[in-house]
This record gives sequence, C-alpha cells and structure tokens, in this order.
Amino acid sequence: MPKDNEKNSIKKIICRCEEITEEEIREAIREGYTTIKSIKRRTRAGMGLCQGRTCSTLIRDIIAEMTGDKKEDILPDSVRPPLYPVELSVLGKKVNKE
Amino acid sequence: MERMREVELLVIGAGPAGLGAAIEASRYGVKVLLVDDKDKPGGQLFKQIHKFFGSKEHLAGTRGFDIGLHLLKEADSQGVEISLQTKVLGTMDKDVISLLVKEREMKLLKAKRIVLATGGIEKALSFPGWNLPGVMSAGAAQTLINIERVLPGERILMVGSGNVGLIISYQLLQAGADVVGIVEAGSSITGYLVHAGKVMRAGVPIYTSHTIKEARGGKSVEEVVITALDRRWNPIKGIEKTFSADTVCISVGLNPNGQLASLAGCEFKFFPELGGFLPLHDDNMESTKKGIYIAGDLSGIEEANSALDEGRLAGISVAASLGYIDSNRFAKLKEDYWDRLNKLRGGPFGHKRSIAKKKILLSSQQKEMRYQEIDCIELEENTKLKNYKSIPSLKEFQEFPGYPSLSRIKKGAVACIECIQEIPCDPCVAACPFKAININPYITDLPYLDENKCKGCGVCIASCPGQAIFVLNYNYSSEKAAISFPYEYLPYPKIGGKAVGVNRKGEPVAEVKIVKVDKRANFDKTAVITIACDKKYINQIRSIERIKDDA
Amino acid sequence: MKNKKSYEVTIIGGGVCGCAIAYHLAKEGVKVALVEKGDICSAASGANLGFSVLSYRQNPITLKMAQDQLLVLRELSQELEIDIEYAESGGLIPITNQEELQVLSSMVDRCHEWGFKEIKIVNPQRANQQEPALDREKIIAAVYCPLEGILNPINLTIGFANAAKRNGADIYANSSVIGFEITNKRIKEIILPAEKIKTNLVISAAGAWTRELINMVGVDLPIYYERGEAMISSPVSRIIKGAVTDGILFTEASSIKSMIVGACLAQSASGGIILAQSTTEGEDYNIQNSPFGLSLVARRVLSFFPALKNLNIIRMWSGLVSFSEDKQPVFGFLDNPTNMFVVTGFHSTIGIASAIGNMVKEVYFREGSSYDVSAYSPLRFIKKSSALVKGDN
Amino acid sequence: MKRIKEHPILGKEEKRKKIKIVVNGKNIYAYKGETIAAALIANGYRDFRYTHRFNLPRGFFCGIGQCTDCSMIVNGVPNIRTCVTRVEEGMIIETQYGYGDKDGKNERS
Repeated sequence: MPKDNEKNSIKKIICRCEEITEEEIREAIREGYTTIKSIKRRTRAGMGLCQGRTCSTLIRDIIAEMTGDKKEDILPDSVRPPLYPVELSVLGKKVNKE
Repeated sequence: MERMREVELLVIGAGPAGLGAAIEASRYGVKVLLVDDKDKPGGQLFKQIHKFFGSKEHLAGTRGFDIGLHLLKEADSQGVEISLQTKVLGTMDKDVISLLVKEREMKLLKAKRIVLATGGIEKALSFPGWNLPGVMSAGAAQTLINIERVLPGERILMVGSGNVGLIISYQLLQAGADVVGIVEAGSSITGYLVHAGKVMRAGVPIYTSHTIKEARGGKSVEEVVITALDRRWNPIKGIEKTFSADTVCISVGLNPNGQLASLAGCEFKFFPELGGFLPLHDDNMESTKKGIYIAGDLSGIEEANSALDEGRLAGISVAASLGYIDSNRFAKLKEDYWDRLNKLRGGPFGHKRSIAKKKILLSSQQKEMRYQEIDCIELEENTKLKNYKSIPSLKEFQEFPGYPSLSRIKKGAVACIECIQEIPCDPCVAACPFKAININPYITDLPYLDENKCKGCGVCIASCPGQAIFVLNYNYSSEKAAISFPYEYLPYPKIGGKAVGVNRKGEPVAEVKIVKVDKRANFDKTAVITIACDKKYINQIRSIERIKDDA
Repeated sequence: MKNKKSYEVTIIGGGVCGCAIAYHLAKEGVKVALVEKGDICSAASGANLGFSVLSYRQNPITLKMAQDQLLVLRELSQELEIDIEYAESGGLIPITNQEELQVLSSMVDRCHEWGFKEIKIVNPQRANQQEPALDREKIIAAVYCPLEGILNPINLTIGFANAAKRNGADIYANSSVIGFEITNKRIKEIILPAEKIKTNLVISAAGAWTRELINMVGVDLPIYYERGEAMISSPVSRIIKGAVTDGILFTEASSIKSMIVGACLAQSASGGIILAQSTTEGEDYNIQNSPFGLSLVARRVLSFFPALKNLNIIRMWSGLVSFSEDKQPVFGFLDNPTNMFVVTGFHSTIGIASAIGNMVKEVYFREGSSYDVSAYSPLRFIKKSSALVKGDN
Repeated sequence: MKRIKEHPILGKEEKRKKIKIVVNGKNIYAYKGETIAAALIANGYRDFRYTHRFNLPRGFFCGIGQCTDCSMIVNGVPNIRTCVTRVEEGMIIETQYGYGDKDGKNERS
C-alpha cells in the first residue's frame, strides 16, 4: 500500500475496477501480450465489474502506441453475458418464460 | 414444457432510434416490444434541455425533452408495448434473449426480428488523478444537473470541446456552476461554433491545443493542471496552468455501444469517423446477422435526428421483411428516409460521416470488395467556407449572408444572424413572419437575410437553437443603440438596471442598461433581453455578464 | 523467401498442457515452438475453477501424479516468476442424501486403496468448519480433503508460457494450423497462415480441437468434448475458503434433461467467486451460454450457500473440455505419422499440468516415465477403429 | 454541493417527499425517488469508497451503473452501486473500504 504522500503523486490507473496501472499494462505488452484479451488475462485489466467498458479503448491506445499496430486491427475483448451485473439470487429464481 | 414467448419485433433501447423503429414498425402492424434499461423511456433525450437543430420534420427548435415527450405520445398512440427497467443480459444459445426485469426477475424470450438501438458509451480519458472523486463523465454530470437537479461541483473543468462538452458546459452554467475552462487537445474547437459562442459569451475560456495533465486532491479534486500540447499532441514543457477546481468532466467522444450486437454475432468494422468499431449494416439497417437490425449511435455516433430517422428506417424495413408493407411502398418510403438522412449528413460536419456510411453499406453489400478499395472513395471538397478554429473576427462575421450591411443597420432595427457554419438547421426560416430569412437549396446552407424585408421584430432570436441571432437597433435613441439577445440564465436582469455588456468572447465592453426582458411563452423559456448601450458598440456587445446572486 | 524456421518440437495448443510441455522441454534446451490458434490460455484452461483435485481422480496414476504435484505447486510461483495464487485451502464435497453418501464413500475407499489416506467422510459440523458459509442443515455429511486447493489457472498457464519463452521457446499465437507436410510417415512441416515451420516432432495438446487436428494427418480418434459453463462474481470479502464440489455430480441425479448440473465454487485470490457447473454435450464448438444452465447452478449454489445471494454476477462463459471414449487420458505416439504425440483427456488438468509436461520431457529424452502411462496410448483406439485412409502425394 | 432550486429551463424544483437516510451514522435528508449518489452529493459527500488495492478514494463517475466507483455499503450489503440505487426511508449507507468487510482486506484464512 502506498504511503500517504505517495497517494497523489500517483501512478496512472488505467483499469479503474481492478486498479491496474499504466506501467503494468506496458510491462505486459513488453512481455508480448499485445491484444486487449491477452492483456486482460495477464494483468486483470478489464476483469472487474465494468468488464473493460471503461478501459479497453485506453488499452487499445497504449497497444497502438507501443506496437505500431493500427487501432482497427486491435480487436475488442469478446463480449459475454450478462451485459449488466445480476444478483445470484435473481439468477437462481425460477426463470419466467414470458 | 411451456412455450417461450416469441415477439414479432423486439426493439432494444428506447432512445430516439429505438422509439423511431418501434413507432414505424407498429404503424404498419408489427407487434412490437420495446425494452429499455432505464426507468423512463427517451434515452438521452430527457437530459437534453437545449433546443435541437434540424428541420421541421425533426421538430427543430424544440427542446430535447419535449421531443422525447412527443415521441412517447406517438409510440403510445401506435400501441407500442414498452417494458422499462428491463435489461437485456444477453443472447444465449439458440437465439434466446435473456432479460432482467426491475433487477428482480429474469425472463427469456425469442424474437422474429430485433432492432438494436443501444446507443453510445462515453469514451474514457486517463490522466493521473482521474480516479479521484470529482472526476466524472460529462454525461454523469448532465444527469445530476438536469435529472437529479444536484450540482456536481461549483468550479468545473470540462475536457473536450465537442458538441457534448460545449452543451454540457452551457448547461452547467445554467444550473449555477462556474466552468473554469474547456480544454481541447486539438488545435480547433471540435463542436459547432454556435455552441462554443454560448459558453464563450458567458466568459468560459476554451483552451485549444491543451489537455488536462493531472487532477489533484486529498479526498476529492481540489485543483487541476492543464498543459499546452504541440502539433503531435505532446505536452510542451513549462506551459502549464493550475486552476482551483472541484470537478472535472470528461467529454472526449462516444463509442458505439456494440456489446449486444457483438454477443449476437454481428460483424464489426472500425470506422473512426463514426466512433470506432461498429456493426456493418445494409441500406435497410440490417446487420450481417439476418433479422437483426441496428440504428442510432450504435450504427455510428451522430446526433438525435439521424438516430431517429435511422430508427424509423429500420422500423419500416422490419415491417417490410415481415410482409406488412409491399415492396413498392417500401421502396418509396425508404427513399424518403435516405433523402432525409443524406440531408442531415450534408455540409462539412456531416461529410466524413456520410463517406463512412457509404463505406459501411459497400462493405456489407460487397463482401468481396476489399476494404482498401472502399477506402478510396473520393473525399470531394463540399464546402467553400473557411474552417474557423474559434470565433471569427467581426470583419469575418460581416461577410456572412446573415449579417446586415452597415447602411441597413443605420436605418433601424434589424436581425443579425451570426450563423457561420453549415449545420443542418432551419427553424429561423419558419419563425420569421416577413419571410426575411432563407435557407436554400440545402438545409445545411447558411441563412441569408433579406435585410429589406426584415423589420427587426426579433421573433427569430428565440427560435435559433444556436442562439446566434441578435437584433440591432441603431436608432434606439439619439445617443443609444439597443441590442437584443437570447438569455437562458437565472436570475434575469431587472428592467432599468445596469449590467456589464460583453462581446462574443465574454470580455466586458461597457456598462449597459437593461431596457426589456421578454419572456413570452412561445419563446419557450429563452428570454430575449434588450439592452441600451453606446452606439459604437453595436457590432460588439452580444450579451451581458451573468448575474451571480439574487442579492 | 526467408528461410523456414526449424524446431525440434512443435506443440500445438496454448492451453495449460501445451504451455507446461513447452516449458519443461525448453528448460532442458530443446528448441520448441508453441502454436496456438487464438491467444495463450484462451479456451478451457482459462475457463475453469482452478481446482487442484485429489479426491476424484479417475485412476491411481493420475491420483499419484496429483499427489506428487503438491510439492511442485507449492514452489511453482517462485519457479515460474508469477503468482499462481496457489492455496492448499482444502476441498469439500457436500453430501445431501444417502445415494450420494454411498457413491462418495466408495470413492473415498478407492482413494484409500490407491494409497491416499488424507481424505475422509466428515460430519456437517466439520464440513462447516471448512466452509463457514455452508448451510449445515442442508447436508448429511461431506468428503473433506485438506490437501486439495485452488490456484489461478490463467496465471499458471501464462506463467508456463512466459517461462518457456524465457527459455528460448517461440510462441506463435493467433496461428491456426492449416495443414501438415508429411513424407514417409513423418510430419516434416506445419503449415501456418503466414509461414511454414519445420519440425522433428509434433505434440498435439489441442484439447477440444484434438480430433479435428488429428484428422488433418489422416487419423481419427474417438475424442469428444463437452461444454462446461461457469460464471464469476465481482470481488467480495473472503467467504469461500477452498474448493467446493457438489456431491450430486457423482450421481445420476445431477442430470436435468440433457444437462449435468451441480454447485461447484471457489473464491479467487482477487475476491471473485467462480461458480460452475452446467455441462452439456459439445456441438460445433459453440461456446455461447445456455439459457438455463447457470440459473440452475445459481439455485443449487444458493441451496448450500444462502449467504451468497447478493453476489453480483459479472461474467458468464463456457469452455470446451475434451474426453476420450473410455474417459481415460490419451498420452502417446500415433503409429502413422510416427512423429506425432497426442496429449489430451486428463481430467481436472490444471492441478497436474506440470506433471504432464514433465512426463512428455521424460518421454522425449527416453528417461523412462515416472508413471506407467502405457495404458493411455492413443493406439488403443486405432487398433479398434481403422485409421482414415490418407492418399499419398 | 447544492441542489438546483430554480432553473431557467426546468423551472422550480417540484415538491418531493423528504426522507431521512443515515450516512456513516449521521442523519441526512434526501428526496424520495432520487439516487443515493445524488442525495450524497447534494449533502456534500464525494468520497464514497476506498479501493482495495491502493486504498484510494472513489466517487460518482459514470452515472449509469457501469463502473464500480460509487459502490457503498447499503443496509449492510456491500458493493451497491449508488448511482443507480434509489434512496429509501431510513436507509443506512456506509463508506465502503475494499470489498466491504470490516478491515477492507480479502485475506485467506
């Protein structure tokens, strides 16, 4: 945990949910993880509650900058349900086939 | 096993695109279920308290939330079934759609056709301190002020000078906050200059070629540092400004919200002009996945009017595909909608989008055509106008067809139209009882003032969504000229009182006297203020300093 | 044209098995290529609960492997220079009725017979000590094994891949194998989308894609796959301690229509609770989620763990898990081509991946295997079914 | 911060029922129908939670329930997104540390 005076002279956070820093993303890219999906697996960026909705375009920019890849070639992570968080108790209720 | 409900058309998203699709499909007999995750329909419309651009068919000059009410009424009269607080969790195996209703109940259903109108997602911008409380998306701030009626802060820095950033800055001022500045990384203001003009007259500085470097604070934002950028968008060392601010709003554009489309298996391509990755679609708005149609910001970030028309087009396409409209009728209707859409995409602002849309249609129709070839579609020059980076000079203003001549100004009250960009908008034409304002042949053409017909009545002032029309009366009295301008802040100035007249950049020019505050009902809450000032300021003063407190 | 790259061994499949094999060979100085059609760890290896299983190993050999792996797993984070988040936090199989008790008692007996004693049937109170969030009223007993635990399967797989790379392995990600150049019953080259690579030995570690891959060399093996669904919650404070596997899964009662459903769960080091499983027959490599599967899992989980009702589920997925016709592992050379080695069908592979990698290394250097895996040769199927006829060209 | 009592376009604030909520042990007033986040911001609260990894403050960010930033403990349940949850009479709202247990840690026991 950073000391109080370090708190705001801060590392730049990229993934807000999982608190993954820009430096951690860059390190993963240097290791050879150059897709949004593989960076997620390597660093956890995009694994949080928002499922990368906030950070994936930021990560795309960093990949493009470091690898020279075109942004159009840096594909988004695969989308999975649920598109909104759902409570386990709701999921477990008897499903209504309307 | 009980049968799963199967609807004819499921429309996902009740913003303008979704409402448009639901209304049109329903009009021709399709049974429509419209779902939206919010507790009110209308999408972003109910946050939009400004008057919209567009033409009469688009209810131009009407405030966004009123357009929303109008569409809801239309949906209601067409018998559209609307299910609110209904979140689509995803498409599952065998094209089953999984819904979460009111956070408490799951439902599964199938649909013969689907229109995805899931809108856009605000892009993020990261900088040290962007995780501090007080930094928020501009859309979040807009929800707070216009829906919740709570100020997010008192001193706000806006990041991004696109239309959203400019409009929300203006709305923050209307709500009573101070906007300490707008930073724009590009070298020119990216939104419409009429929107920029509103906030600049209110004294908000716009820093082009600047970005936010850092937000600082303990438990929340206390100050922000901005830095100048060189042409390659690298910070120029040493050129920094520090402001005391408690809030930073991020408004750096939108991405199409393609989550559901992607899950449903639609094919995507990257179109930076339209916000990034988006699903391909044909000229019926059908995606590459048969039976799934898309419309609105999902099919490319544009504005509410094109979203609505794309939605309506998707709606009739669905109706036609289900056999509710015969092919001749459909062809005719479709042509009309494309005509409207092409008009909305006319002018220099729509040009890149218009080209990108052509590419989308080509890539979906001719899969064998390589993207590079499609890329070669000529970008023909379609404007002769200069691309202004910021508010132009008076001399430049005077060259526009809406600016009256010096000799006409000296004769007495006359409208002065400071509309200088080719925007699809024409309510001023209909507003003028003397037919003194013309826009033709295209809706994106600049308004032309027939200064001999103009009586200077000022009805056009409140009609202009860009707040770019003023009335100048050189002969108000022997010493004084009068200037009338739109005003949408509280408190209103008092008749007979004094105020500080400001120019187009919000700089104080001279003390002025308030001679009229016109709040008539058909101005729809845009007050028209008339001030008297020294005659020499007739081409300079365009507003007054906002009055801070009722005191 | 540039010179073709040449390798002693090419491994096809960037899951945990393929990466572990690559690591063990590369560490010994073997020139290795790893070919993966997607990203490293993009299929089943990243889509499972990360259990280190002992209790329900399918045979005495894999049980012995898993036992021996315990020492390895404890040191592996250090060795691979990545935190595999391994915790020997115990494994529990809740038992709700006599039928389950009977099946699981004999499973425990079988473990004891195979020489593994640290496993027993415990009463609900003891089970509750292991998993305090478990509703003890719902169970009559449980199987408890203190040596079981969990790890992060993604970090493990990536750890093997990175370590292989550090030892000189080349990784070809996003490279589907298009075909093989075969002469004289030997694969000479592998055709990838962008290039061909030469190789002396090919190791198939392609999981659910094994059958399809091996078909390319003219051999058909009865290897199938099933689709297992899982989901994860947003992070919460620690509430689940170890690995939990539903006792119902060991009985016929877990079958609902064409789906096997049970409550399996674990909490990852980062706080998310992973819940599984609903399993259906695999078809067309479909990895969508089924409309009902995870709802049934949720209901089942809540019947044991009512305290989890407020969990926010943020992602669902499914993974394709391969198995052979006789449910036993496949491990060995084909006879034609002679230089293709097939590895698949190990149950709960995560916990024994390193052992599998090590065994391949032993075979490669002809050291003689630590375990007798002769029964797992793919030839057992080829003798029965005839190999596809492949035209010589 | 403050509530917008009068607005040039939206007019006067409509009359809404005042309700009491308890924030970190302190009674404050909110309006029925508004979100927890709006009520808190109107009452000057901005740091809603402190993060698990770096122990840094977070607050209202996306406003549409899509990020984790405004999560708090509501009626004892952690991880409630306050920007999409509406206030209710007597609601007990607490700053969330980490994932919402007493010390904000997620240690293996």
